[in-house]
Amino acid sequence: MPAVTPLQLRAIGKRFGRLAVLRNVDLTVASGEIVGLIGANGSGKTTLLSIAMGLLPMSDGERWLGGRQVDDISIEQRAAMAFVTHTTQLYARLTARENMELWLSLRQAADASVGEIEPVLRRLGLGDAIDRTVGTFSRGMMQRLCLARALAGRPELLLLDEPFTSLDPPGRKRLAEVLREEADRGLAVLLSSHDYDAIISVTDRVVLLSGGRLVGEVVRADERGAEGFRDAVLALGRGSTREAAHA
Amino acid sequence: MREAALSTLPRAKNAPMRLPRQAWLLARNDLRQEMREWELVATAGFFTLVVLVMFALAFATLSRDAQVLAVPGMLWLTVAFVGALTLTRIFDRERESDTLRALLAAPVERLAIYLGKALVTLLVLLGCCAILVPGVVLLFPAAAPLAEHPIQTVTLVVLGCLAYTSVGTLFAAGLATSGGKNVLLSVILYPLTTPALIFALVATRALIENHPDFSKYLSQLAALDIVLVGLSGWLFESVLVGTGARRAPTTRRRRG
Amino acid sequence: MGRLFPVILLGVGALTLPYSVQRVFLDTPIERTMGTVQKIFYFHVPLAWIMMLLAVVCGVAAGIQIRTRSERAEATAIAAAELVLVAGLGVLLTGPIWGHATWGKAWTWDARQVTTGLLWLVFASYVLVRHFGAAGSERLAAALAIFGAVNVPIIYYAVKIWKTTHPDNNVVGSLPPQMWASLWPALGGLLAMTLGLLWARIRLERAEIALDEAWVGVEDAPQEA
Amino acid sequence: MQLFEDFEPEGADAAGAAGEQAPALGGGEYEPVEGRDRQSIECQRACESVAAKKTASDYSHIVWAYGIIWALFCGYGILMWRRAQRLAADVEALRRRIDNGK
Repeated sequence: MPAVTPLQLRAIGKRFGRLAVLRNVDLTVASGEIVGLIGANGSGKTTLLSIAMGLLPMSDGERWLGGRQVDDISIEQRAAMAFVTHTTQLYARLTARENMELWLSLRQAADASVGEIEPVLRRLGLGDAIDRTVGTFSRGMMQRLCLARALAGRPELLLLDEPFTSLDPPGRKRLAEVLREEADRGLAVLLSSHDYDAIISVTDRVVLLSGGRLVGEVVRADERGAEGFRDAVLALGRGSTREAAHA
Repeated sequence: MREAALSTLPRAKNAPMRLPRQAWLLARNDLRQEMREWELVATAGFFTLVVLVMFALAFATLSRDAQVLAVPGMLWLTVAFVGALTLTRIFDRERESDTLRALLAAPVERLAIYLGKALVTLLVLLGCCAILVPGVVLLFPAAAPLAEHPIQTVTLVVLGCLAYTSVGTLFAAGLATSGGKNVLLSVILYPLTTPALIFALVATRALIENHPDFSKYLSQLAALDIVLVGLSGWLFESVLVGTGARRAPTTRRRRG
Repeated sequence: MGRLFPVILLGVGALTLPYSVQRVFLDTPIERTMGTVQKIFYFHVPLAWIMMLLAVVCGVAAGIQIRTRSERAEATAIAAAELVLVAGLGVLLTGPIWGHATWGKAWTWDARQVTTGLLWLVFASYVLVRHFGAAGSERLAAALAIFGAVNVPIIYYAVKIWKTTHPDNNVVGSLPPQMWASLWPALGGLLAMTLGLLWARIRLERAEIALDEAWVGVEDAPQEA
Repeated sequence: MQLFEDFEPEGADAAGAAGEQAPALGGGEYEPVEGRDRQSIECQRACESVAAKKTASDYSHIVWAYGIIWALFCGYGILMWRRAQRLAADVEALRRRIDNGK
């Protein structure tokens, strides 16, 4: 397990003109840790993830990747990161295999890893659909394919934006299992979600984003037990809705 | 096996062949999708045919002298129309499920995305010119020199389409990521590409008139191509994702 | 200093321009072939130069903005683009007036007219994209400005490449010294005027950016307390 | 002055008008003045009227061109002034907001 911290965001601020989307956000994700990001719509979750991935320039603050401050994320650094969004980001006219092939061949010097496609897809329950056109997939299947594509690159840092939205309960369970397995191998995961149950089942730590700032944090402590963590996260969520109603 | 690590030095340019390889992979990916449906080629080709028929109906009776002036205009106007159509479609395809953003997050050279898209657009435009130029030659006797000097004609068409494509790809991609309206594309594209098209227009007219300055105009067009491709390539990354050092923390002057 | 500078420039412009008008109308010989109307030249040509200068300024500022994300460069680019529109409108309106009097035709679709019009349109679309574009479109607008600035030399050489009715570029070089002597004050006055406006506009834009930040800061404060 | 002195001896009364309507072809009692025959004068007047018309139209062109340039600069100045006013109002609103917050 690498000793460095994959992702560290320090005092991140993002403004669009007079609108402050993010204010002074500090967030660290360690190797092997799954961090959940909760918050109401428009609280800046997607913006924060985009800034972490380097898809949006930040107005203030610093982004540290692997213990080094990074303004422009290099190709090598991007190769060690993966970003799965709620938009599917797949070519609908191509098959699952072709989508995966494109991604893997873009990453590597030779098409050597093409053999790895089938195991990865099978692991996410897409074994039967390898040669089907992605356009015929359900949303949940597309989401799983996206995750398979992200994991096939063996990233050190995985960013997920609403990964549970279109999955059925077995799909969620499987996603949670896969994420836990990868985290145990050292993957750092930051995921955003509305779905408290899913978040509670998979994360080690939950942070609440409200009005563009981090307002609360709950850590899954071993002695508290699953129920304690669950109650704490739900209380945090209730607090945010109360605050939103108050404001 | 980890091929890369977050702790590697940023900007380690250790893969010189990566750019052409990735550009080719992306272009091939686009072409592969195109071969599933033939959507782009069919619409653009059909559009070219329609425009050609309309030109035939409207201008068939022009005198030979007038044709010399009209033919270059028809040629490059059609290229401009077909180009706008193609660029809109080619980036709509990336917008449908946000694949352009996925490419930006992937370990892909940004320049490779630009080159891949530009190559496909250029190929579609050249395909349309393969209908357009013979059609114009058949319909208008004054355009016969285009057929008599095939090498010059092909060079001219390639250089002209390249000039259009290089600028068009940059701004179509920029609009595709900024969540903007596609309507803005034509607003931006027509004034920006007109200088390049005017150069192509003048060269075409010189070719039709067998003017000795043709080679001069052609080399000017080639120089313009180099400038436009270089500039677009340089700007592409900055337009798609903001790059460069963060604004230096300025000491705030007191405000009173 | 920052506040005073535009005022000084505008003052210099306000003093120089009447002097140049007096020079142009009283002390300069009437041009032989075009007659009195040639006196538009003393304002039309400097204004065209200023327009091109501003276009280049805007392009360079946009280039710096896109590389370093400096707000000063961004404000400069916006201000220069707006003044390109003002100066360009002046050029595009006085040009046809001159043309109407000498060639008998206001708009001849001459190459330089067309390309100047195009340059104007490019910067108009820059201002439009800045005003109405979605978030993140400021980089797209900057690229637009850079391409607009690259168009400037193309416009300049357009006349040489396409031989048309517009006077050749070297007309200016062959002017008699008396006409040069009248051209300089006109150029100086207009330049001082434009730079003064540019400076003031940059300050205004930067004040606006600072004010945006101040508002964001104020919204931060009560919640932290 | 020199012209009038030439006419003085013959008819002092008509002298003032003579400049305008010299009856060159009229009678023999007046000695025709060199270069002042009716034809050349008419020609000169015609030229002058054309020139005057041209100059007047030229001047109107110049006035228009000059006026347009000034109007444009003034218009831009006014736009900027209005922008500054809006900004000042905004600063005022911000100041009130800060005062209320305290």
